[in-house]
Amino acid sequence: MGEENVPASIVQFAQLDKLLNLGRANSLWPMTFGLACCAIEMMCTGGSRYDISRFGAEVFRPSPRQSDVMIVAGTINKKLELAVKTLYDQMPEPKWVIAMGNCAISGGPFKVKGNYNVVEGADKLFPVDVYIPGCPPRPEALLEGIMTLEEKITGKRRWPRVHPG
Amino acid sequence: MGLLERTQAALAELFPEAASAPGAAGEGGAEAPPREIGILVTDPGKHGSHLDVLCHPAQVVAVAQILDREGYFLEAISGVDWLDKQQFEVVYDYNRLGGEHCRVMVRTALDRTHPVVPTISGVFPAADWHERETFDFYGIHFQDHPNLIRILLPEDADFHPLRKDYMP
Amino acid sequence: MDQVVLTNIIYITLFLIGALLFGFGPIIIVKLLSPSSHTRQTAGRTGQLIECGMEPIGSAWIRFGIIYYLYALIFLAFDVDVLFLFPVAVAYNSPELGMRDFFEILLFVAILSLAIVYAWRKGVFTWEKKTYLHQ
Amino acid sequence: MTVPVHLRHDETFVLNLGPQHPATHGVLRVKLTMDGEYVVKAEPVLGYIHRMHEKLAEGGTFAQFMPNTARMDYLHALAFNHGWALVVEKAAGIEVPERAEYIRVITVELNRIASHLLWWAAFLLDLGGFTPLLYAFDDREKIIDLLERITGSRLTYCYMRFSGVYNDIDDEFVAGTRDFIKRLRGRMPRLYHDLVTHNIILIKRIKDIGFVSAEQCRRYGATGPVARGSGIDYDIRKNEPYSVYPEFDFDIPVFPEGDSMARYMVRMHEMEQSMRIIEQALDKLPGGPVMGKAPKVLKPEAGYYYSAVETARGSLGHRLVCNGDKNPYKLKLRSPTFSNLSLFGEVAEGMLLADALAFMGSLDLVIPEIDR
Repeated sequence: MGEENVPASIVQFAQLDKLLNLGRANSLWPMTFGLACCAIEMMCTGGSRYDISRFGAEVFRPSPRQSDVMIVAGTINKKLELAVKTLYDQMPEPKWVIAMGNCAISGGPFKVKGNYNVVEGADKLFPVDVYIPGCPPRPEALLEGIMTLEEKITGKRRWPRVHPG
Repeated sequence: MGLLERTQAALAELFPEAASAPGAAGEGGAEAPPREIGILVTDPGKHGSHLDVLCHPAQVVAVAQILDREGYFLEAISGVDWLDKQQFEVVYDYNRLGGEHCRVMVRTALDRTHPVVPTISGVFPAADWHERETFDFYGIHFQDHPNLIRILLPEDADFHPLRKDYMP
Repeated sequence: MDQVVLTNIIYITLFLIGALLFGFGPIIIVKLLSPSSHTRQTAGRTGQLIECGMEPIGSAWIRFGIIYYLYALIFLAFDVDVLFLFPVAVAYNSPELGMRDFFEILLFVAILSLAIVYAWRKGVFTWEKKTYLHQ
Repeated sequence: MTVPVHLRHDETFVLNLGPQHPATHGVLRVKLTMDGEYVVKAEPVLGYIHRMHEKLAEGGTFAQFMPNTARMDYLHALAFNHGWALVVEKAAGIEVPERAEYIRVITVELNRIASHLLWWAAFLLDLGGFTPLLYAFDDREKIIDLLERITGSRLTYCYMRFSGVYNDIDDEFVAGTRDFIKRLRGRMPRLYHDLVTHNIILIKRIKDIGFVSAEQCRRYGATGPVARGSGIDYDIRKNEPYSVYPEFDFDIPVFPEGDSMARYMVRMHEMEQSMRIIEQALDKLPGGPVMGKAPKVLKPEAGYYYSAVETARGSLGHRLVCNGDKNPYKLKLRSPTFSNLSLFGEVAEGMLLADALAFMGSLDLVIPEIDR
């Protein structure tokens, strides 16, 4: 669990990798990549009420070289497609992608018959690790997305899972 | 003399032959009998604009200069695609920035196959981006516009999305 | 080489090795542990310079204003100045540092700060709004 | 003003203040031709978040476009709802009950305060201060809780219908709003003004920076706080009164200086005025229904309709052309930030890069509203 999305390194010890993954999972530095409405909910998550720093992810790095996870928060359209792919390439290797909001999952409200300009989903450009539905998703949903990504990296879930109903 | 009358008088010089038909509610829409060139007083409560000016494409710059002199500002430029009449229509909206409220709508009809209208970005720099957007969506060519390239679509797009006969 | 000098030399070499390890250690660890066998990419742009996701236009090797060079010079002057002040700071409250030495240091710093007065007069620190003639 | 500088070609370089940049608050790209730290030419490039709203308007019926309005300017979504509702009610001749008009004004003004709070947080983030964001968002969350109770969503509201509003407000909302106003009024002088507005660093960064003259505003069509910061007394709630705004007395903050500080002060005072409006509206809130009668499928008369609404960023215009069909024949959205940004190229010339960013922050840009 959590091995297939991190390419192999030169030195590999099982226990060491587990420790490394634990460190990576709890200090995910997201890249400020707010495109549209979901960016405002991402800012609210960074605010003091929902407080993303409880998960070690409050350091929003502007440059792709220093960020671990790209939170695609908004709509990708054809003019921005090459820029998004460039940013994904420029991120150093252990990198993950969270598709936040319906637009990043499948084009959302703009996936219509007359759609000439919106890329229908971030997974058409690069592999996406966690999908967060919602338009825009609530800050709690983004936190749940980060917890899911942590579970995907380390293999076990640190926080109790809340089952609705 | 109120602002409305002063503007109407200023514009009237441009259309000496067409007496402005006062009072007819601005039904100069799609199916009304084709209105000849001229000024129409419309009721702002229903239509939002006080004056509805229909003019030739060539007169567009003259109208803009008059309204610039009167202290109006350009609110918006929108293109309309009348597919059934094989016509494009460019709607200019002028409004007052402060003081008494008076909105003037200037419309001009263009032939659909090669729509050309002179640019007014010389008079109102605000028109620069609005005209580029109308060109981007409808393909209406604005003569001697300083930088008429697409503004919202990717530069290499070869279609005009808001035309009625366009479907991706 | 008697015993004391030898041990001192050993201490210094150990200290230097520690410093080198402290310096190059992380680079080696990262080389070994980071999964940098290959970076997944979609547009082959991993090595491209960062310019907000866009292709950098033109090169940055231009003839820029001399003001930025003057800033570097002033920094260098005062960097060296601080270097000389370190020994003074160490020996500051020892008895043999008399008033004469204090004024000597003061003179040293004063002469150096003439550079700032010169730069100030030449307008290095004023950043006015410019107007450009478009040819 | 220094003597004009003549630049040779190889002394400038082109810098992309690109789509992904913390200071553009969205995906605006500005192609800057730079001479060292100075901006020689600034050319905003738009379209990186163009989402075909006008094409979608022509595709769907009048009611189906209401959710789209909130996704253009998501900071002041209720004003966009209000604008769209007004133009269609004007076109189809639909009556709105008195209570619904009051609820519309209350929710729009609450949303305006939330929008100004977020602008304030983001603007100071651009200038390097991080902590104001924390307590501005704290206040904003209070408003979002209030609005979420009655509209159901936090950000992209779809609350207004063509003959009123979707949900009535209850006493808890009224009490919550009054508490919020008392709380914000208590915090405003200390936290917002003493700590930030009178802070020498902020004054040094935005005083006499980015001067926009009144004539420039008129030529570029800039409205809202940008125009009011340059001495133009133009607010649609006063100049072209709509809804029940004439029944409240509030004044329009106008600052003649025209620099970023003036625009900053306009927005801070506007928050105060919005609170006054909300209080008066709550006091005079009439009873009665919140939804009038409106036909299921709207077929407004053919013709040209235009309605303007005052959003937090300026005058939002809807140019609607109907041909009697059940969906709009043509809808042009006159977005305020589109015109406000068009004067950036002319004003930012010759500025330092840091001042140009402070100036862009004072324009309060929301990029999906520019690209539509």
